[in-house]
Amino acid sequence: MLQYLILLPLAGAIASYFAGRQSSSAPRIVALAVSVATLGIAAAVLRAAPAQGFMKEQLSLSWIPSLDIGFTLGADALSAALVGLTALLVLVSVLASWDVEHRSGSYHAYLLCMLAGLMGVFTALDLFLFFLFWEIVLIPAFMLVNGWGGENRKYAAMKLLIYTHLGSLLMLVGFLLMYAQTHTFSMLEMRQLLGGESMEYRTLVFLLVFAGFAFKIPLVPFHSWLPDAYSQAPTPVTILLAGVLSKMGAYGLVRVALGILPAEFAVFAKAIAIMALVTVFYAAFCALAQNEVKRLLAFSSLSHMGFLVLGVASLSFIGMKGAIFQMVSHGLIIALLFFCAGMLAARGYELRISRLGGVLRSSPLLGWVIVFASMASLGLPGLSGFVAELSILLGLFREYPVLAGIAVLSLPLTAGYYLWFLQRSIYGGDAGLRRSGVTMVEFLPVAVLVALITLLGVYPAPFMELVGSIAGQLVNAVGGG
Amino acid sequence: MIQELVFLVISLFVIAGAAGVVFAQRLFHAVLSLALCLLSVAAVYITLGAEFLAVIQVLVYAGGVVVLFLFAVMLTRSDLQLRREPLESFAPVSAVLFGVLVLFYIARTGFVPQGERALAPGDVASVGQVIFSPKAYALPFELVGILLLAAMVGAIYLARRDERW
Amino acid sequence: MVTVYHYVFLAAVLFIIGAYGMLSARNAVRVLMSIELMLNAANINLVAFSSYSGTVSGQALASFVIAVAAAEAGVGIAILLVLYRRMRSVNLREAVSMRW
Amino acid sequence: MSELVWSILKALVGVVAVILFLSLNVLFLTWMERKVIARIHVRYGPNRAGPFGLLQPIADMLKLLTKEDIVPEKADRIVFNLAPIMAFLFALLPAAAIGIGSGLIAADLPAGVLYIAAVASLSTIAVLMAAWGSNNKYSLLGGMRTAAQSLSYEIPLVLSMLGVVAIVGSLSTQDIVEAQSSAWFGIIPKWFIFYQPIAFIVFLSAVVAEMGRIPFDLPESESELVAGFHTEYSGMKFAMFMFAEYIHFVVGSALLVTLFLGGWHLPVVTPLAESLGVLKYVVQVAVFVAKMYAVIFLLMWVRGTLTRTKVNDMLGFGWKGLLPLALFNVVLTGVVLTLRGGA
Amino acid sequence: MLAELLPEILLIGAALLLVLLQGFCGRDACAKLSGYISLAACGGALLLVSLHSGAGVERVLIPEIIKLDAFSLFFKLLFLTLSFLVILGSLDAVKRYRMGGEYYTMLLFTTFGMLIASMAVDLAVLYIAVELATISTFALAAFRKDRQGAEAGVKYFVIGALSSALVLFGISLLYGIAGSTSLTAIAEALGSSSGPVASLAVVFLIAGFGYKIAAVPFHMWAPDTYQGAPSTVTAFLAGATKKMAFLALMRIFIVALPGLVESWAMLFAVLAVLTMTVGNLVALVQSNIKRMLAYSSVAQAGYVLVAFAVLSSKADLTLAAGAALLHMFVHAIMKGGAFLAVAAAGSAIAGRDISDFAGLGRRMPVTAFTLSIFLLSLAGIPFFAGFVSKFLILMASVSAGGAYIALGVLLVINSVISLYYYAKVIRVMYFEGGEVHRAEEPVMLVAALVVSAIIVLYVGIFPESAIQLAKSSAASLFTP
Repeated sequence: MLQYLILLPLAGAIASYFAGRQSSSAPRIVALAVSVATLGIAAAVLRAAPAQGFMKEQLSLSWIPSLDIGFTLGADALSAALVGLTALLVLVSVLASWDVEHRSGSYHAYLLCMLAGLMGVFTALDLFLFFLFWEIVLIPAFMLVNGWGGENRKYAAMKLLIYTHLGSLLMLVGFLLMYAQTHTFSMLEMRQLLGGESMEYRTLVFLLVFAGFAFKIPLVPFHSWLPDAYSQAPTPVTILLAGVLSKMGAYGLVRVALGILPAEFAVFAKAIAIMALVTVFYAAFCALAQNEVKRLLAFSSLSHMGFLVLGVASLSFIGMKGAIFQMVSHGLIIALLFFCAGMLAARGYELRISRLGGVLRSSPLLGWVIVFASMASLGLPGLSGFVAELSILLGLFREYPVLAGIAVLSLPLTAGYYLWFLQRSIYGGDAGLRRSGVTMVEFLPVAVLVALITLLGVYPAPFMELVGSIAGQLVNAVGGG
Repeated sequence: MIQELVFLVISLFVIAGAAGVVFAQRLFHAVLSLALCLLSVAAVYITLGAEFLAVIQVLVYAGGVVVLFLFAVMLTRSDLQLRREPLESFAPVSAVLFGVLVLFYIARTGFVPQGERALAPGDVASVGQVIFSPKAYALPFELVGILLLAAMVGAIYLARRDERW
Repeated sequence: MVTVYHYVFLAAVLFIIGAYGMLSARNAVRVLMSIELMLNAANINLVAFSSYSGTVSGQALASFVIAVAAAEAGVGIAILLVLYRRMRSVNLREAVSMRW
Repeated sequence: MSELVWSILKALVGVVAVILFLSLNVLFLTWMERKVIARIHVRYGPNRAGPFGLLQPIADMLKLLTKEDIVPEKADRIVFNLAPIMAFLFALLPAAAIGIGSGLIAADLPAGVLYIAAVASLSTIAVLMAAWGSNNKYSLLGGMRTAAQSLSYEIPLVLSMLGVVAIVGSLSTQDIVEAQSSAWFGIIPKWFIFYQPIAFIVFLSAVVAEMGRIPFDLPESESELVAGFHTEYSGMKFAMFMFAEYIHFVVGSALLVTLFLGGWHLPVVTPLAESLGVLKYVVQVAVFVAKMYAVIFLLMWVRGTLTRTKVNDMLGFGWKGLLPLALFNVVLTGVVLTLRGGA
Repeated sequence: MLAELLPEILLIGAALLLVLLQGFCGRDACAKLSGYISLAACGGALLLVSLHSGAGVERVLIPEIIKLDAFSLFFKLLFLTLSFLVILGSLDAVKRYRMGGEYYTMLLFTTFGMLIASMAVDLAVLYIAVELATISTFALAAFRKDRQGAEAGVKYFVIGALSSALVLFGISLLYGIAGSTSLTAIAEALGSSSGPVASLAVVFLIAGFGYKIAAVPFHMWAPDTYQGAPSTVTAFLAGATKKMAFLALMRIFIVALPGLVESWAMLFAVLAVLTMTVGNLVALVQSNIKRMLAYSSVAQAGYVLVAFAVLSSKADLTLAAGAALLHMFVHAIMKGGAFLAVAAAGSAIAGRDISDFAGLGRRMPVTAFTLSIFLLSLAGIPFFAGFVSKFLILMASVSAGGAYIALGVLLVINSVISLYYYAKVIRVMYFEGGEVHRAEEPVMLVAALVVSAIIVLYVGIFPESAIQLAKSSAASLFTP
């Protein structure tokens, strides 16, 4: 079943490219159909995800036997959750790009390629395969930003490409060092083999692998590609960049850095936590200073990703659960926010905060959605963001009370910049635009996202249960609680 | 004693010729100097008992290559341009430095074949045996033939003026 | 007694002179000639070793080298003529129509 | 030590003998050529100095030696002055490896034939030196033509020798001549002209071209190029060029005799002379010289009869005619020798 | 023995036929006919070789002179594939620039020389075969007889001749030590001792072949030559001729000089670092696409040198050598393909600046698409062949441990740098340039491009057989 998550979008991509040569509207139909179908498969994967246990092989094909590389896929709760999120957000993204006319065939083809790559990353059981999919996501992202982005797209796309490519290749070196000692690329076997003291270059391996993920998440010293890329990318792509691509980093951090190299992770946990904390604050301060909606959202996303990493680095059961929860929750919220930004732009608003204003008056529904999303993002109780951040802070308190104390201080900061943003843009003066409603194509994803955010916020237990066991396993491997 | 003297004289000719190639003001003189050098190298071969090679050297180099160079000088009117401008790069200097190093190296190290000459002088037949024996150099010999053909085809194509077509 | 060292030394000197000429000359013809010097230096080595070790293959190789050198000179001069026709000079320092 | 002195002495004697032999022949040749050509033209030729004008060469020499030696102002003096000496020297060199009798040879080199071809090719350099050094366009053009011509014909020349060499299995001229000593039925000589007729024709044509004689005398075609590469030369230097040219003539003919006409061997005569002791050498030399002059006469006859070719004809004949022919001959010889089980 | 040499005989037969042919027909007709003949010969030889290849092939054809083993078959496959592609592409280019039929003759001679070189186990044969191939390419570089071509030819020639002199001097020193030019004899004579003369020979050989592979201190000629030569020829130079120098290096150093591995691997490591870094950095600022590709070629040679450097480690030597082999093969196809794509673009675009390629994606979709594939493959993006081979090199260097890891990391960083300039071209082709009209794409060139692209994709997606082949070919080098 998992292979269809990859093959279907790929086939869709080709179909969409050729459909684009017939008419500019055909590709989006193809893309929609494919992403809906993928969402269906993803839902099935989610349902079938074992509540217990680490990954198991579900598909195993011999591929490059001479290097012990197999085409092995598998999904546990963590993967399944991210697969579901990805499928959903790609669908949202397809809907968000409903009005793309310019070379829409290529556009949707790239979008679907990206979907295939993402699915591969989240289900790969072979490190080599993982890396391949990880890399392959990059090219469509580069193309999308380059071809359909904002004014400064060339620079942003190149920066995105180069930075993340650097990260992933460093990660590859780390993988190869691990391979040199285990002679396998299988995550499951590696997990068994790499324990204990026998490992050489342990610090180097960990740092290399970590660098790869840190570039992708990104954490602060590695983040400089992010604001350009997020703000210059076309909004549907930004939804994916912020909602899913950043989760690749987080997923890798959990799955590989922690899952395969737990001892090394434990050594560096505190340093990572500090880095994450720096990210949280740095991004929050930057967000305060932004005058552009998408840049503000970019930094906000960065800040929340910092929170996520804090949860992982806490190495506590509750913190880990929170982090996994945050992956999904942040994905949903940030997608909603960027979707709203896209809607604003579609209505002719200038996305400069100082020029914005009175959204509530001109398009009230949109305004309220923005208010809702911002509230979710700043952690309003009852919405999913709150649950995630609360768990993370709780976990962090257990391990690093001081850091947790500092982290708490970021909450008012976050609230601050969101409220200030709302005050300046949503309320306030009239931008002078005519009133406009919300189309069906826009309403559907918004409704779904809002519903999910609320549902997870009000009733997080099933999800927490789903990821509970895997969080427990991860944490137990380090000896944390 | 005589041997040493002969070697010394011939060597001097070789080196003088070579120096002429590099340093002569007029290019035509440099080519003549090259001829001197190459003929002296042929003499070196004779002192080594490689008469066949000496003859080949004269035949091909002095008779062919040098004439080719003379032609080149005439056809490109190169002699009108004098050289000996100041050196503008370190490359030649480093070449010489490297060379001195190599000389130093050679001066203080041993090679496997030592002592007196081992080969019978003027052994044309044995060279022929090696060149034409299928177990030895018959293949490279034929390759050389093909190489000459390839060079000829290429050179003729390049030197031909297309207007004639 | 003249030993093999003498010859190797002579060859080395010849090679160095050739290398110097090759790197310092401006006129392409002179460069070509310097290369001939270097090839001859290698040949002296080959013949000397052949003579002193009693194996003939060195002489055979040397004779091949002579042929190769002639072929090389032929092609080289043909290229020079093409260059001269296009550039009216064979000064290598002027052959700079391509730069980055 | 004494051995060394002895060998040096031997070499000296050889050199002197070669020079002497060549000079005498050259002097005679200049006279003979004028005489023969004149007779072909139905003229008298030189007939004032000495009987039949035999002293004419001496007179000519004296005239040239006493003439003013002019060096053009813009000439490359070193090259200009060196050229005739080189021409003379390079012309002498091949003669060293040609024997006019068994053992009557300056240097019996193991690679003799190849040596001759090699040093003969050197004279091109002297020609180009003269051409360039004169700084005169006629000289230059003439020189270039000479060089082109001798380069073109050198290849068929060497290739045509290969057939003979392959049969004999040696590069030494002495061996080659000895290989032609026997005869069928004691009368018909086993000369290589009969074994290698194609090679003989190729060699003959090529050697004429190498000498730069009619019909291949383009390098100094008076009507176009004044006098070719030695236009600017006068007096002593001019004499040296002329001298060199005639030496080529002698050496070329001698080589032809050596390779194809049995050298100093003549059926009936030479076997008889074997018993004559030292006198046999006289017979050998006489036979050799006689054959040589027969060839020389033939070439003079050709000169008197034929006209000059065009440049492209000359080159075309060399590359498209002689070269394939020579190659074919080499292959043929190889095949035949292999079929007969080696030489 | 003749049966094994059938591909060579086929090639040289065709070459001789072409030489004769030049005399009998008019220029353009002759060129066309020559093209088809040489294509057929090359294709036939390729077929023969691919039928031959397989594990465990090893035949000594002439003892100590030539040997047909998996290693040589691998290179034969490489050379013939590339020759085939280049000849196929040249059918258009020769017509366009009205070059003579001698073009194909020279190509066949070169290929023939390279095939012999791949089998040589004797320095004399190796030297002459290499020279045969190189001398023919000298003429090819200047084949259009224009100003740039002549400059390219002269520079290529001067450096080529210099390198041959250096190599020969090195060979003469080795001969002095061993009294023989056979590689195994040299290995025996040297043993494990590393006499100073042998090290001197190593220096000469590395410098000599360093020029041929355009490793960094010896690379100045490459950009000029690659830029000035006709693009199809450049494809051949960068794709095939350069690999021949690598082949010679591998044969000589692994078979004849294993005792000196410490010293030469060290030199290779230094060269690798310089070559990668300088090549990539200079490529960044190029505006001419051929020059950019030339510097990229320099950089790629650096990657192969990394694998060479690893040969001194205790790690898996067959992996390192196999990685080098595979990268050479892959690089041949993708770089050859890239230059062929430039040649194809030349039918519609006058300039060769990267900015001239704006809008090529719509103007010549197939050319642009295949060029993008080659560029991405050169950059080492997964699912393209370039990634697989680079990955193997990286794997070899990383698993060797110690300082080799640093080499690997440097390779990675260089790879990232290179992505920038490759991506730039793709961007220009697809996202720049205003409205352009569809231009006709030269058929034969496109055919060559598509074939190359398919190879690149196939090796990229299903690398197993290629890796196996490379490793087993490399293994045959280490078995005496």
